[in-house]
Amino acid sequence: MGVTTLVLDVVGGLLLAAGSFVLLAAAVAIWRLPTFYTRIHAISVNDTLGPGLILLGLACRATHSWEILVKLGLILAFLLITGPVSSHALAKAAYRSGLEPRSYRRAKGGPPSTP
Amino acid sequence: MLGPGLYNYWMVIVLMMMGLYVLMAKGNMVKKVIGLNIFQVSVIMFYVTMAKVRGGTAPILVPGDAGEVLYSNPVPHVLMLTAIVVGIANTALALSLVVRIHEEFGSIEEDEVQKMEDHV
Amino acid sequence: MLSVSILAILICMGLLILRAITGKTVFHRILVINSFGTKTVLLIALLGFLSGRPDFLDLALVYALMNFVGTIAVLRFSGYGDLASLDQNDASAEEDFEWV
Amino acid sequence: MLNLVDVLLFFFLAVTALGLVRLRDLFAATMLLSLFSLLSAGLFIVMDAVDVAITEAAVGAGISTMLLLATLAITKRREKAPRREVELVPLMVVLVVGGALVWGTLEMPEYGDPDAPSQTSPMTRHFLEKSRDEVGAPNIVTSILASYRGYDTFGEATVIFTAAVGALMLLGGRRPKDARLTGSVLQPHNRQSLAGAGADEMQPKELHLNRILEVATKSLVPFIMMFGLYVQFHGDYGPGGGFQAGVIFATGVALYALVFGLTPAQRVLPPRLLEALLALGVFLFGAIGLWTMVLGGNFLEYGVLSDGPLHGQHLGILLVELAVGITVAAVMLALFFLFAGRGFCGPQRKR
Repeated sequence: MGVTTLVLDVVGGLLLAAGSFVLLAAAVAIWRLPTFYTRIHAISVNDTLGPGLILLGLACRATHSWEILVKLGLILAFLLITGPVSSHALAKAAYRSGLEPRSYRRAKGGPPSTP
Repeated sequence: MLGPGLYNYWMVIVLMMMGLYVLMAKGNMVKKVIGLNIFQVSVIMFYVTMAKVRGGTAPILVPGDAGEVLYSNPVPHVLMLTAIVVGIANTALALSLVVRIHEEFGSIEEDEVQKMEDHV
Repeated sequence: MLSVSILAILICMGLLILRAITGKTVFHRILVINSFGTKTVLLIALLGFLSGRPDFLDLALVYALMNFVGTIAVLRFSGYGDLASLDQNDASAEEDFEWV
Repeated sequence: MLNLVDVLLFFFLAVTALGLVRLRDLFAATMLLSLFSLLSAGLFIVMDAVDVAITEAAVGAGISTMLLLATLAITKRREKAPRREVELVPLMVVLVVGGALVWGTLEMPEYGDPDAPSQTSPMTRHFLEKSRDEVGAPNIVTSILASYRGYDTFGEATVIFTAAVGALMLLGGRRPKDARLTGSVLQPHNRQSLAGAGADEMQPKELHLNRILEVATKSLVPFIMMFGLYVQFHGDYGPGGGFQAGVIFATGVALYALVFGLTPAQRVLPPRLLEALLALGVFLFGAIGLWTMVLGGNFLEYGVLSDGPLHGQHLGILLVELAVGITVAAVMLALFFLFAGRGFCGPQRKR
């Protein structure tokens, strides 16, 4: 029993740390990356992976109660469905309204594209 | 450990004053509704701050508790819960007035509407 | 470890809020706010575990739901796509519209 | 740790509010307001107000944002440039009032003080210690909301009913005759009939907004409804209750309407039905109160509803929460349909 708890604690901690790192990377990316599409690429992927890792890490701490596990699972499922869908809808709306994907060089010095 | 002391109240006042400033200084009616929302949140925050007890937990009884668990004060929570819902109903009423004003005058700026009113 | 995660999420939130205020286009803001909603969901789940009452995870679910619906509503009402006729009436709408 | 979270979240809240004051793009301001609302709901959780948090999340970040966005879609997106960057008189007033308020707080008990007057008041003690035996619901907030302060909640239900009736009267009637009309964002057929030629080419794009979105919405909406029912009937035991469930339910339908258009959503819940439900909820609440009087108790004294007082309380809370849920869901949906179905309406008078 003691060993299982210890292993779960360690694994949970690692998962939480990894999730936090992924989320931080996304937050930094939104400042560092130059254009909208590069940012949405970073954010949408990380915002699916990060919550997954963190919620799994939390699940490791809640193995005593199936109720909490089910709720964590539901949140994870909901985020896994809605995150990519809303990112997709956003990218599509941006593209359709005339925001063109551009290379980094043009984004820095090129003329602004007209929608 | 050093607690926040009166910090919460001061931040509540900062928020409240921002809401009040928007209400007084901005002429745009939707902006005024937004200011009213900020003001409302600050009032709710004030009540909820008063309800918190150090080391307390949410006022939902823990199973098997024999009086040793400390709960936060539930009364302000009840008042604010209904206040939020009433607040959105009032916001909706305000917004419908804004929509009607826009249909009538073509503007949601206070001074423009006032000018048109004076012309008529 | 919970505290570290909460701290990381709070830092993320700070970065995202600044971006949401200074963001140039509508799409940047939507992106940031959508991401912010996810962070809030996680913050609530973590806070539940930190305060020892993880049975309030329903809340996190409500947040996730509202975040999704909010994003869709913004996209739908934002007038991108085909509300062009509306924006003509409001000529100044394009004023601070710098791409990227 | 919780104190640090509290301090930081409050700071973020202030920064967001400053952004809200400064932003002139109302659309961006609305989005920032939803962020503001998410943040404040996070703070409510830190301060143990889970029921308030769930309400704020559902109302502030969900319905309120949608109503504001719908209003902006039919009015104007941008605020006029101000004459001055900072208005001096309001600033002075705000500084003076704020200073006076800060001075007033110096007498307040500290945050979290267990000996503050509001904590030691006999009412609070009574609710915390006796509600388990008198009402029996583990969620004390629900006990107070539906049972101890049931009469007050009846008043709140009436207030939102009245506000909805007011909005319906303002926007529900006919439009001005010579106004320039364009269809609502969510009603493509409306656009075609009103905007005349050239509208047809917009049709296909409108109707098939996004296949992926449609599939996701279709599969999510039933679960959202389910979750609404869970929040409704689990309100005795955890955070939730009629107010929150009503909003969640309305949000589910609103999501459907956002993706598939207003017409299919209104086929399920026609405005007439909503208006009836609006009244039905408040009526049900009042009827329960009168019924308890008929049975020999006071207004909304649930103990007489069934054999044992605890059982009666349970039944009464369930029914009252249901009444509140019906009212709130109907109000929110009626408002959403009203704003989203309005369509742009240009100025009637010449400038």
